[in-house]
Amino acid sequence: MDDFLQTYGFLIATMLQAGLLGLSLYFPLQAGQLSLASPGFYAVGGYAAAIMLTNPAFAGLRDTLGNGMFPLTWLAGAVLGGLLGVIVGVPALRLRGIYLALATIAFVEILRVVALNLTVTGGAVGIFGIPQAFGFQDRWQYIFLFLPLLLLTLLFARQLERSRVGRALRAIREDELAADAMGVPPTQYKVLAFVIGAVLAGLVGAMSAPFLNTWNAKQGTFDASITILAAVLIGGSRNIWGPVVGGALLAAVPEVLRFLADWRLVINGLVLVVASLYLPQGIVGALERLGRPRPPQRPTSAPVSAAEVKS
Amino acid sequence: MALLEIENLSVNYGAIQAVRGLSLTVEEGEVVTLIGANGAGKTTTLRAVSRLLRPVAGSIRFAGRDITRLPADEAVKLGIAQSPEGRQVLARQSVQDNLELGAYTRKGSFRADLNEMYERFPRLGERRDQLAGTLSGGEQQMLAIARAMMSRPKLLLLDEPSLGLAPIIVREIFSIIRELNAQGVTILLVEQNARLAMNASHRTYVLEAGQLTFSGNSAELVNDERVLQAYLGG
Amino acid sequence: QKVETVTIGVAVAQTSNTALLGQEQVIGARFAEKFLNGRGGINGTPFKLAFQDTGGDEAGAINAFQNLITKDRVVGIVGPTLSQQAFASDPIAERAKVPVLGPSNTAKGIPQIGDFIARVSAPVAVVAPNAVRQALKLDPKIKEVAVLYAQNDAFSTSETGTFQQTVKDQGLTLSTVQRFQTTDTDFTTQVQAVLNAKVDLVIISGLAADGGNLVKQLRQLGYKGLIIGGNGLNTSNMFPVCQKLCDGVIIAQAYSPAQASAANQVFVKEYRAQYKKDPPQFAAQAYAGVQVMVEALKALDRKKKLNTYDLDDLRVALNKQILAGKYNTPLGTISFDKEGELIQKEFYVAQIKMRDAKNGSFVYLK
Amino acid sequence: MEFSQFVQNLLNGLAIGSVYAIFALGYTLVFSILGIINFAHGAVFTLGAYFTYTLVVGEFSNNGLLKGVALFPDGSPLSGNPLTFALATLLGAAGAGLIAVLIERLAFRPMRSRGADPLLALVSSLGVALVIVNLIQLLVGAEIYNFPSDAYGETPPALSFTLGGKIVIIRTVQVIIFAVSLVMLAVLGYVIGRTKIGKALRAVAENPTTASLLGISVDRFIVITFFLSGFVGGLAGTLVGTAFGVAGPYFGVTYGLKGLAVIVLGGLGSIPGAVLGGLVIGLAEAFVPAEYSAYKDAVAFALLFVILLVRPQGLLGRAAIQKV
Amino acid sequence: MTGAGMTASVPVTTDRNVVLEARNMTRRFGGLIAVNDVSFDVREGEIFGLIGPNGAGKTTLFNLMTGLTPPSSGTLTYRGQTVTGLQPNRVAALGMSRTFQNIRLFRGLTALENVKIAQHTRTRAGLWRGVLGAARAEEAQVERRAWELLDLVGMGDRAGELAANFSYGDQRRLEIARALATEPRVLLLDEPAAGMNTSEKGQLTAFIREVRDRFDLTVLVIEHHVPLVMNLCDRVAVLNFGQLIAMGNPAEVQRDPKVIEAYLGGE
Ligand SMILES: Nc1ncnc2c1ncn2[C@@H]1O[C@H](COP(=O)(O)OP(=O)(O)OP(=O)(O)O)[C@@H](O)[C@H]1O
Ligand SMILES: Nc1ncnc2c1ncn2[C@@H]1O[C@H](COP(=O)(O)OP(=O)(O)OP(=O)(O)O)[C@@H](O)[C@H]1O
Ligand SMILES: CC(C)C[C@H](N)C(=O)O
Ligand SMILES: [Mg+2]
Ligand SMILES: [Mg+2]
Repeated sequence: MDDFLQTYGFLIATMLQAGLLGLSLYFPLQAGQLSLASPGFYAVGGYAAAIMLTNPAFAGLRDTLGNGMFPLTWLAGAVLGGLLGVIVGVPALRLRGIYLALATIAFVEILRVVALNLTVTGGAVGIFGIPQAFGFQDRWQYIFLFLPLLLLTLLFARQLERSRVGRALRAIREDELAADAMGVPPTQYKVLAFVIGAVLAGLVGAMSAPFLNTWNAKQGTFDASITILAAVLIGGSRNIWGPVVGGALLAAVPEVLRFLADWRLVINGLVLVVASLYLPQGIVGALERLGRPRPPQRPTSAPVSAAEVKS
Repeated sequence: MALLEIENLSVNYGAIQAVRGLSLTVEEGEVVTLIGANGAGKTTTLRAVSRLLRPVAGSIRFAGRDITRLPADEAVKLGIAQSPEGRQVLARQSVQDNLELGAYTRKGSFRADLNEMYERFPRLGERRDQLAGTLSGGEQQMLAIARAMMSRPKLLLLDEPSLGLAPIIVREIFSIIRELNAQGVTILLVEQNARLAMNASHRTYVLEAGQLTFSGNSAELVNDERVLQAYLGG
Repeated sequence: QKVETVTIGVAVAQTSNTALLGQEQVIGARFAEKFLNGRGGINGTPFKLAFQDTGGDEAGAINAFQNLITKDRVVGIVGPTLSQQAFASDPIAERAKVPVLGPSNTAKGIPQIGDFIARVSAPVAVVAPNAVRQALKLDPKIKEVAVLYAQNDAFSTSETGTFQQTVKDQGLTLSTVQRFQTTDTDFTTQVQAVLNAKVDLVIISGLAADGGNLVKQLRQLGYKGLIIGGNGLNTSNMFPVCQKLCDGVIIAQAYSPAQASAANQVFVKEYRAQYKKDPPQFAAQAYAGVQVMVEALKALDRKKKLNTYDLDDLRVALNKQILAGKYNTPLGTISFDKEGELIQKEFYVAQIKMRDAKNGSFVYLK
Repeated sequence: MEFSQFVQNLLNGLAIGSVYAIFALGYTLVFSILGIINFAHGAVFTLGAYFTYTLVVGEFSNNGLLKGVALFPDGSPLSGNPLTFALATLLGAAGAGLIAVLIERLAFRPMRSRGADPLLALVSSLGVALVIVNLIQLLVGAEIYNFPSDAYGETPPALSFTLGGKIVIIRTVQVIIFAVSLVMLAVLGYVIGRTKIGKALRAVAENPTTASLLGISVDRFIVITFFLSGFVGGLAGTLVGTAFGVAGPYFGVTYGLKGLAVIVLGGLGSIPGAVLGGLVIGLAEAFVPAEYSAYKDAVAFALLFVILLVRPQGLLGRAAIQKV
Repeated sequence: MTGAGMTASVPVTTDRNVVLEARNMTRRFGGLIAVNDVSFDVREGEIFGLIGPNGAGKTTLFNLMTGLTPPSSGTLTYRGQTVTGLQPNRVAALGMSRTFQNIRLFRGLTALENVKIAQHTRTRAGLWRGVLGAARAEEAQVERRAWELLDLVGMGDRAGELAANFSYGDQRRLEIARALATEPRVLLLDEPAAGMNTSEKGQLTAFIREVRDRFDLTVLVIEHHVPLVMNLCDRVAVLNFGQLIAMGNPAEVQRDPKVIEAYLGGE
């Protein structure tokens, strides 16, 4: 068991982390917004944490807070992510589909180049020697951070979906114009969904900096954007479990295929092709189809409408 | 010989059986009406004939040839054209491009037909360069019908052609139906405006919940109690 | 658990963009396995290499290390390819108390990651200045210098710092500094700036493809002066890119096939026999990494049979032994300071000489 | 800025831009018909270059499974002369075209018939790209290959002229790339804009079901599109390869992001848009002053961001039609 | 928006019963004037018909009134409040709701959800109250109303079906239910009877009256089916080429030669 955790603990934590990033993309997607900005917020969150945990400027704070520093970095990551989310989201969300996707990728790229050029971010080398959260010794211990966060996020997402706000997001996804005409203000909710995703990604980034020991500009790139999107689609983009399953799976496949040595990435590619061909609604979508959806139940207390008029 | 023979046709959408064991024929040179309540399966039937939907059972024969498994574009080449429900104009193309695409399967010039359409529907003529997607609903409907006619089909399928049209244009449509028929075009017509349609057709089929309930001579059915009640508003 | 067969881990980039460099390392390590086992392995017992692909990113390196440490149960690890990866994965080995030898990590701060981390790759600060000194020897009139570097590459940015410092130290003028990306292909803008600055020395820090293109475009567009290439250009992989135009590029070396030691001469001979070309630096360093591990193991084994060790103890002992020893490798005689930093005597400067469009060699300068 | 510098920047921008443009042409073609981003385009582009290389050189070195295999023991009949090189390039492009068709068959068509989310095509094409890139690496290694330097015969490597006493230079290869991308633009533009085929293609692009209802064979047009896209991409791969070397299996993939930026900036699905977008981004990069060159990529993307905010459908893209 | 002179040319109504006042509403598309200087009043509780040839500008006028298309000039006031310039969702919140000629349901959602969503402006729960489950009562209310409305249009037993799977005529009914869910005071129906057969059209007439009475609505309806219009509407306005060419009670309008020529067609 110990060996298992030693070998695969990092992978499992990475899978959880990927699931979280998938969810960060899922929130805007619920409102039909194809935003690929998550790696940008993730990178920013990570930098915030890495800087707070290594930069001499924060030495005093670190000494005072001890392990309390870590939650503070999370807060910083989340807040920074959220702020940037508003700044980018408000103008960008006038765009649609691939155009929005590209605008958000542009944002990720701009951030990357800026990070390469700043000194606080350590330039291209990045920041290394990041202290371990709560004195964690092994990678698998990060499961203690990512798993609760994932569960909380799932709970949040589920509750959101069942709420008035969740309905509004879905309406916008289905038909923005009709949603508007039915009283749902699209801009406001699109920005909200976008910012929720940004906060989550920033938070995950802040947790990930110690997890990876080092942080650099390669953490937020176009490739990451595409990988996360692929994870969401493979998992299923219509159900909160989709991004989680997809993220976990895509993180795991190349590792599980290690025994194939040189062929592993070829096969990894084939897995992607086959999965997208045979699971057009994603894995969770396919599972959902097995169990037929429960027809909605009439509220029991409802007084049967007296004047039932057949049109 | 019947131009169109549908035998035992069943079409499903996933678990929903939209058409069940439907058989009908349309003779060459006939106008046939298909009526039925919302959701009866009329559109589904037409889409199956156009080969947009794959039946789960039954067969469709056109001019003696089995077309049950033919791709949709091949069906057009054989001479089947449809003015579909929801109009389906190509929104980003101009009115003229839509019409020209209607004649896609034809060889040789179709200028004359184009001009004819513009004469029949002057509104389309005025708007020939407008993107079809910005036309009003009724204008789009005219375009869809005109586009279907552009291929000079042997069999014309019209799915609720009068939908969204002003009375004056509805009248035009029905006179076109008569004219085309006089020129030998066979027409299968789905209409909610049942009285008009039946008056313009030879025979009528009545569809209910995916099944044929009865059929007969239009002139007779127009006075049939059951039809009067259900479809002609008493 | 006692150690039955001794396995040494090799974690380098066998896929991704970085594979271009990793491939040479794989060859070097494989070669060491075959060659050293052919000569009796560890005092008569053959050792095994376990390869784990790191890809080009941090997570890949961590996964590779974890696999080597727990699944392959290696005694030590040679890897990873990039310094950036090392910053992520070396702490893993450090905490697991597994000795690591960086075969190509040249950035500042690598051995300082921990007690178990050492490297056989000399840091840029040591290697790079040699090239500038050599260039001045070739052309004492050099005054104006242009420096170009790949700003998205960690190693190139740290190398360029050294180069720029050296330029200043040598009393030269740094006329222009130009940046590019390793993924760039068109360098007209940078070349233009260089040409406008009328420099007589150009120093490039980048990787093979971009560096090669830069050299090519500099020459094509009319630059006539000397060119120095950094560590990333130190591979024959650059030849197909700039072809004949590679001619004359000066590259500081941590390794030379001409190095006179017996260890190297045997290595070169065997390598040539198998691959029909001189071993490149990255292959030589990977070879040296494996060799150092093997020799340290031999020394341990002589004191106490390896199969009597617990794996954990062996790793700790091995680390001590690595740092204590002196090794006759193809890189010359090397040893480590107490932090694990490489102590290497000889460095070289070579100039590229192209025989034809595809084939060339590094000609070592005195 | 001095005039000569301005001209030089302009030339540089056009040169960089035409590389982006030539990459983007095939990319946008598939998008315009299927509305999907084909991430495998970069890989097909790479393959074009490798195919041509195989035809003119016929052997690979050290690191792959194909080491030591010599296709032409006596030297390739297609090497050593610009004409045969051109032929090899066309054959290589055709090969890439066929691969593109194969990709459509295996990775896109089944998805279409299952009514999958079009975004999913992105995943499947990503998978294809992964397969191709890693297969290339397995077969011929990660090393850099280059075409014989006499591919274009005795042309000088660079052209130069003086302007106001200053020398302005441009590499010959880039002039060739620029010219070829304009020719491709003209041909594709003509076919799509002016012919019956083009009209049918546009119909397929807009609504395949309706197109088939008009008698247009959707599948056939999609195959044609993929072939064209692969052909154009493969051709571009060889051309860019002659300019910069075939820098390993990832050679084409690295253009993916810029290519995407280019087609979005130009307006998705617009053929002239792809060229215009390429040139605009190329020029933007070229005009970044040398001291800010570190921010070059950021400038290009910032420009993209800003232009999209002003014109949400890209430069030459057409706004979505929303008739209520 | 409107020049003072233009508004001044139309007498401001003093009729207390007027809910909607359209003044000089105009909309151009390039060179085309789709709606041309249209002014009219709609009175509380009436069923107001809007007819005219295809392309006359009826749908465009609805779009102007509900904020989906900004007018080139002119204003609309609803109970004294200016509506033009507001976003569609604000207009909906004010109490004007509509159906679409080209049906625009939330196709991928169930009938029930379609109707629940439309209650957005009548409910309050924000992000946190929703996520923390603190809006139970409100949710229960939303649910109940949704079922009532589905029952009202006879779809109570199909609540869980996706809107996309409904046939054309059924989708129209669902759209009406959805529009009603916004609790409008003014309901705008764009060709509600399209796709229904003659007897269904008859039922629809009764249904519209019924909802008007039950929910105290003012109804504007665009329709080409003349018998329905004549039967249903209290007053009818006729548009042609964007201009108002006639207005009055159905019988008058039907006799108007301009209307016969442009729209009804003579025998
Ligand atoms: N895309 C679809 N998916 C699932 N079910 C569908 C789909 N299209 C139609 N149906 C169902 O199939 C049945 C037949 O529909 P069809 O559209 O053929 O009816 P119709 O007779 O044309 O009705 P209408 O007069 O309303 O147009 C209906 O019950 C409908 O709900
Ligand atoms: N976005 C647009 N661009 C150009 N023209 C438009 C646009 N929207 C509408 N039009 C034109 O404006 C005119 C009015 O259209 P509208 O949809 O209001 O007509 P309508 O009266 O509702 O007709 P129908 O009865 O056919 O639905 C039409 O001729 C239409 O072509
Ligand atoms: C392979 C080398 C170019 C790697 C480089 N020396 C580094 O430390 O990252
Ligand atoms: Mg129908
Ligand atoms: Mg209308």
